[in-house]
Amino acid sequence: KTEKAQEGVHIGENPPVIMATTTSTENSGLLDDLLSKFKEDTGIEVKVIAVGTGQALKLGENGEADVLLVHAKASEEEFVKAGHGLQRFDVMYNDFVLIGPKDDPLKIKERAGQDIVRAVTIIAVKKGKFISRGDDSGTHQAELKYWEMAGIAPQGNWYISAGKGMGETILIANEMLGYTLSDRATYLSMRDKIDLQIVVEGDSKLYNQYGIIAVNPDKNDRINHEGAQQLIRWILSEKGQKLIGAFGKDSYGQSLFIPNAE
Amino acid sequence: MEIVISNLVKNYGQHRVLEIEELKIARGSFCGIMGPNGAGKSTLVKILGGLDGVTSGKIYYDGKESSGDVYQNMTVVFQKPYLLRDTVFYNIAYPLMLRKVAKKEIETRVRQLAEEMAMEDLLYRKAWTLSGGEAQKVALARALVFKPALLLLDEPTANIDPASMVVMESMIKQANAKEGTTILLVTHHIHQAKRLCGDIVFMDKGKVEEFGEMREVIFSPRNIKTKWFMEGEIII
Amino acid sequence: MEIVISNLVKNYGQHRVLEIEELKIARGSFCGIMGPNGAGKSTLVKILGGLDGVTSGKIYYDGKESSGDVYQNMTVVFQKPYLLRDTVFYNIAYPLMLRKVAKKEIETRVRQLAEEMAMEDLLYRKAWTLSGGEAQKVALARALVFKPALLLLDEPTANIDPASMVVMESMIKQANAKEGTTILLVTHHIHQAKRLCGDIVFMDKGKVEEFGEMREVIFSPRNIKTKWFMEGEIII
Amino acid sequence: MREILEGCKQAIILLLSFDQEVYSIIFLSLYVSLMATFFATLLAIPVGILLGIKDFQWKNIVIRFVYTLMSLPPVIAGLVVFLLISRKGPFGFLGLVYTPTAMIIAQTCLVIPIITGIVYNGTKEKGKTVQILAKTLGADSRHTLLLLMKELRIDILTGIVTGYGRAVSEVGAVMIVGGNIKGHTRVMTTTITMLQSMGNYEMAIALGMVLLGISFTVNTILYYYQRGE
Amino acid sequence: MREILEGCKQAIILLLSFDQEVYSIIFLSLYVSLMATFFATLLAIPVGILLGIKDFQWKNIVIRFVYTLMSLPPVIAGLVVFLLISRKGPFGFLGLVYTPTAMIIAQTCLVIPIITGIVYNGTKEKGKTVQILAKTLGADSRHTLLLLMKELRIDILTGIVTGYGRAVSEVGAVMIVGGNIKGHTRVMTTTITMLQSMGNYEMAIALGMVLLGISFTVNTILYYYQRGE
Ligand SMILES: Nc1ncnc2c1ncn2[C@@H]1O[C@H](COP(=O)(O)OP(=O)(O)OP(=O)(O)O)[C@@H](O)[C@H]1O
Ligand SMILES: Nc1ncnc2c1ncn2[C@@H]1O[C@H](COP(=O)(O)OP(=O)(O)OP(=O)(O)O)[C@@H](O)[C@H]1O
Ligand SMILES: [Mg+2]
Ligand SMILES: [Mg+2]
Repeated sequence: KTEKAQEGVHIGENPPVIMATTTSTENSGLLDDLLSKFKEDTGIEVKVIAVGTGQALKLGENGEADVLLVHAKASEEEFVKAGHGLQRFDVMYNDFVLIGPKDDPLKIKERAGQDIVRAVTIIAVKKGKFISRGDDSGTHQAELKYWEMAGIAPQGNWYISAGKGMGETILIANEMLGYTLSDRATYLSMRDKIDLQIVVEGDSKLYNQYGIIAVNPDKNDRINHEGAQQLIRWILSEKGQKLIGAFGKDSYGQSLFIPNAE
Repeated sequence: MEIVISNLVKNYGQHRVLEIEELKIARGSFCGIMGPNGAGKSTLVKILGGLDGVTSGKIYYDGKESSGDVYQNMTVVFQKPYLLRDTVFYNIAYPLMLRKVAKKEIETRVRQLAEEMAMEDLLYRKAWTLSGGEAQKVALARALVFKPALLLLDEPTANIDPASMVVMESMIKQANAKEGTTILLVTHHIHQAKRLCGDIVFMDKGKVEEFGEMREVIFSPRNIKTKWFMEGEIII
Repeated sequence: MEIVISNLVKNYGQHRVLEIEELKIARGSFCGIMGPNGAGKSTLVKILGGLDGVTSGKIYYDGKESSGDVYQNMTVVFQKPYLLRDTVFYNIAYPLMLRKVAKKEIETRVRQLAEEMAMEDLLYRKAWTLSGGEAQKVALARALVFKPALLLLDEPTANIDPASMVVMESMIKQANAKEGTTILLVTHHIHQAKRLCGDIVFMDKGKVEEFGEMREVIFSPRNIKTKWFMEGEIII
Repeated sequence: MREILEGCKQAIILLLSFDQEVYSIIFLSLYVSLMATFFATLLAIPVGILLGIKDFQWKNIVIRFVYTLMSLPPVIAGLVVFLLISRKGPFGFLGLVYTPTAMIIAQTCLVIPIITGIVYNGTKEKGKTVQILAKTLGADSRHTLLLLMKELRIDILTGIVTGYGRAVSEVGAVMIVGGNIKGHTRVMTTTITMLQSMGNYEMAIALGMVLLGISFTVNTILYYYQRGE
Repeated sequence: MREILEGCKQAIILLLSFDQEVYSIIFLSLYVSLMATFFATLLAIPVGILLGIKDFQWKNIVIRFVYTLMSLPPVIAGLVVFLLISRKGPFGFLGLVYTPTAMIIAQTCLVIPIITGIVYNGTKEKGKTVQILAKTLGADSRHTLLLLMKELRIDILTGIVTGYGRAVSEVGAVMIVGGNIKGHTRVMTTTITMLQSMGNYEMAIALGMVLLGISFTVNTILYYYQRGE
């Protein structure tokens, strides 16, 4: 402990925690709100590195980050199973929405209703433009799951693999007047700047679960395990959960994330 | 080409380097320009060649003010020759190429000139490998090859060996005698001036101190400065 | 400084420009180097100054092969002078600054030299605004100011007016007579050679054709090439 | 550390695999950057030379402007081009967005000031001398320009190489206007960025090595051309 | 189109708002890029000059290598530095990752070849002449180097300005090693990229304008310094 204090940078202060998360989480503004309150409560600063899900997991695997907040449940569980992380906790969820042009040329809204699998089937059959994240992110993994459920291997000129973050993918869809799968938070934060509307929402398959994982402290001696644990406890606490639920009500009139820690 | 200079002034910043009220150089004449270092000889040549602007004053070529046509018909050989980054042949052929002379004829004329100037063996050398004197020869050849109406020469033989000097002087003289080229020659070499020039302009500190027939300016100058200068020259 | 050249060969690519079996220049002598353009004079000077490598052969300075010490004690004035992008004063003072001479003394010595060479008014001019002859004067002053043991001069007065030439020649002569500086002077000017040199090396096509006492080489050369060259010179 | 070494190994495997996708990415990178450099050169050489030899009012400001644009962030170049050619933009009707053409346009904008600046620098030094010489030998303005281009060829070459290097290594502009769309607008740098964001460091480094290998080849060829002098 | 004009307006509002966050981003940008340029210069000037005047075996290869690295993609520079200083990497014990120091290191690596290349180019042309002159006047190697630096000051300046321009406008390297952490490692280009990805074009362009405005100021100062000649 004294050794750490002697490093000089954070004397008399708690060392900062490095959190790796996805760009969609950061872009929504939730973390700014949440983590400044966490700092008030504990004096611990959280440094947020917003990267792709793949890189976030890699940063955890290599012990570069102390804690991960991501939304790719399958990969996360694998991550814990491989011993890279200690335990995975559900934090909150939001949901994915299928968005598309305002005039909905494929009439998906009428024809598919809430059914996301039916919606993607229609897109594939009609060869409507679909923009895929294509970057192995949580959203991309979810999208691939829907194609699989529909028994379709998406391929061809209509299926556009962008290899980009959420915001940019929405921008491409907006520009090409195509359909894409987005998390609700990112869509809402960009709603005013684009001509896209929600065409499918509310399907239970569209739930997007976020999990938080402390990185295995055995990886190296620079990992701030204590801070990570404190952060996890705080976020899962009643206070943290309430703050999550309240976020976005003022700007969007609805919660962007629904807390669901056990 | 006849040149008339009227009320020419040239300043570099605060520094006045030329101030010539009037000077008239007759068509077809061979006029030497002499004077101490820093007198403004090179500056005058540059201005006459249209390569530097004047602060005030006018210059008339055959009665007309300077224009593109006039510059097409004259050339300058600088004190420090600048050769194009190519072969010697290309350097000499370049003015002819500009004038759309046929390839065959260019070949002939360049070769002939090189022979007359005893520099055939240099023709396919790269220009930047030449010695100081060789470079001066090439620069002169490049100026002579297209037979301009006015030739402005700034110390063209300063680094030339005596044997080559004889050749070069005879080439310059020929251009004046045969083609009627008007020639202005800046030189520090009084014997050269005596051999070549019909008239002499003597300059000092930017001003024309004396202008007249060669024998008069050199042997019986009216101006005391000119006298001192020429006496020094003769001793040397 | 005594110089001994032994079996010197210099090629540029295929082109052999120097081939000197033996040449010995005595300490304190004043030796002229003459010869037609492209003879290899400048190349020889550059090699002696350690500014270009040899293809083969050896050079001994006071019996030793070239080393840093030797180069500290000699200097070269080039055919095309290169001045530092600063004032004339800085250019002349620079070798003294290198030798850690006190500021006061530098000031005095530079001013004195400038006066002797009649160029006080140039001292605070920027080097790149000088005329051709002025630049040559500065380059010579810069070489003389620190009194080196060996002075290699490559056509140092080619663009100099006659009055200044008298001054410069006397400065060079003085360095040889008073300080015992060994001097090699490349020149195309036979009268200058006559006035200054004790010995003459006559070169042609990279070879030393004749080497001996000045009067002998100029007036009664053994070699026919030398004879032709010198006769041309004398006429000019 | 391991990733770096592994990346080098992967680079070789990648090239030897003759994977069609990899080769089409490499090819598109070269195509886009070479075209952009080509178009930029057409404009930048005459402009750079004229800036170097002509005097005019506001010249100082124009030059400082060019120098400033030499450090234009690619993201901004990309964004501005994007806004102009996007569906709602003034040139939206051309349907250029997310095409290789758009990438060429954006990189051209980025490269023009770089080549212009370097050519101007070279011209400033000896351009006046060459121009004067051309005049004394009777060249008209067209021939003067040609002669200047010939005499300044080393500077022009440096400008082109630097401009190409900038184009081929930048990612901000092509990412925005091209969109990194698989099989259409995916080039080496956007792929590297994507791989990096996916945590696939080895492949990112491998592609980076390939990119540098290509630059090295280009430089070697130019080097032998230059040595002919 | 509207966004571009709006961006210009926002740029002014932004600057006049005296928003502390904006100013700290601007300040960090300048600090990181200036420090990187400074350290790179310390190494690049002597190396560039030595490459220009010395002959040695493998020189050609070294030079082509430097030229190649001039077009090193920032992402690759960032990634390699990241892997070296990451906790797991060989220099992990220094705890540099996601700090401004890391950003300075990455940009330094990026800028070194650029300044070296430009200085080398200038030296190649007249360096030999100056070196020879220095030798004939009795300068030792230290003084020769100083004289070369003095005579080549315009080329050196060009190199520094170009290097700084490259550093301040790149995003790939600082993004990876800095992480764009709010209040810590957020610089202008990473902010611009983030804003752009969120579709906030006006603010992205506004920040871009500020960046260019700063470059213009730097160029103007250097211009007046240079004109003193
Ligand atoms: N750019 C400049 N700024 C200031 N003074 C200059 C500039 N260029 C030339 N001068 C000065 O103008 C004067 C005339 O120069 P010029 O080159 O015409 O002399 P010159 O008669 O040709 O001398 P030389 O016989 O040495 O060649 C000189 O004193 C020179 O220093
Ligand atoms: N880099 C080079 N490549 C090929 N030949 C060269 C090179 N440099 C010089 N030469 C040739 O070497 C020969 C000697 O040149 P040098 O400059 O020594 O002559 P010089 O005697 O000084 O002549 P000048 O009286 O004209 O100054 C010349 O023929 C010249 O063309
Ligand atoms: Mg002159
Ligand atoms: Mg010579």
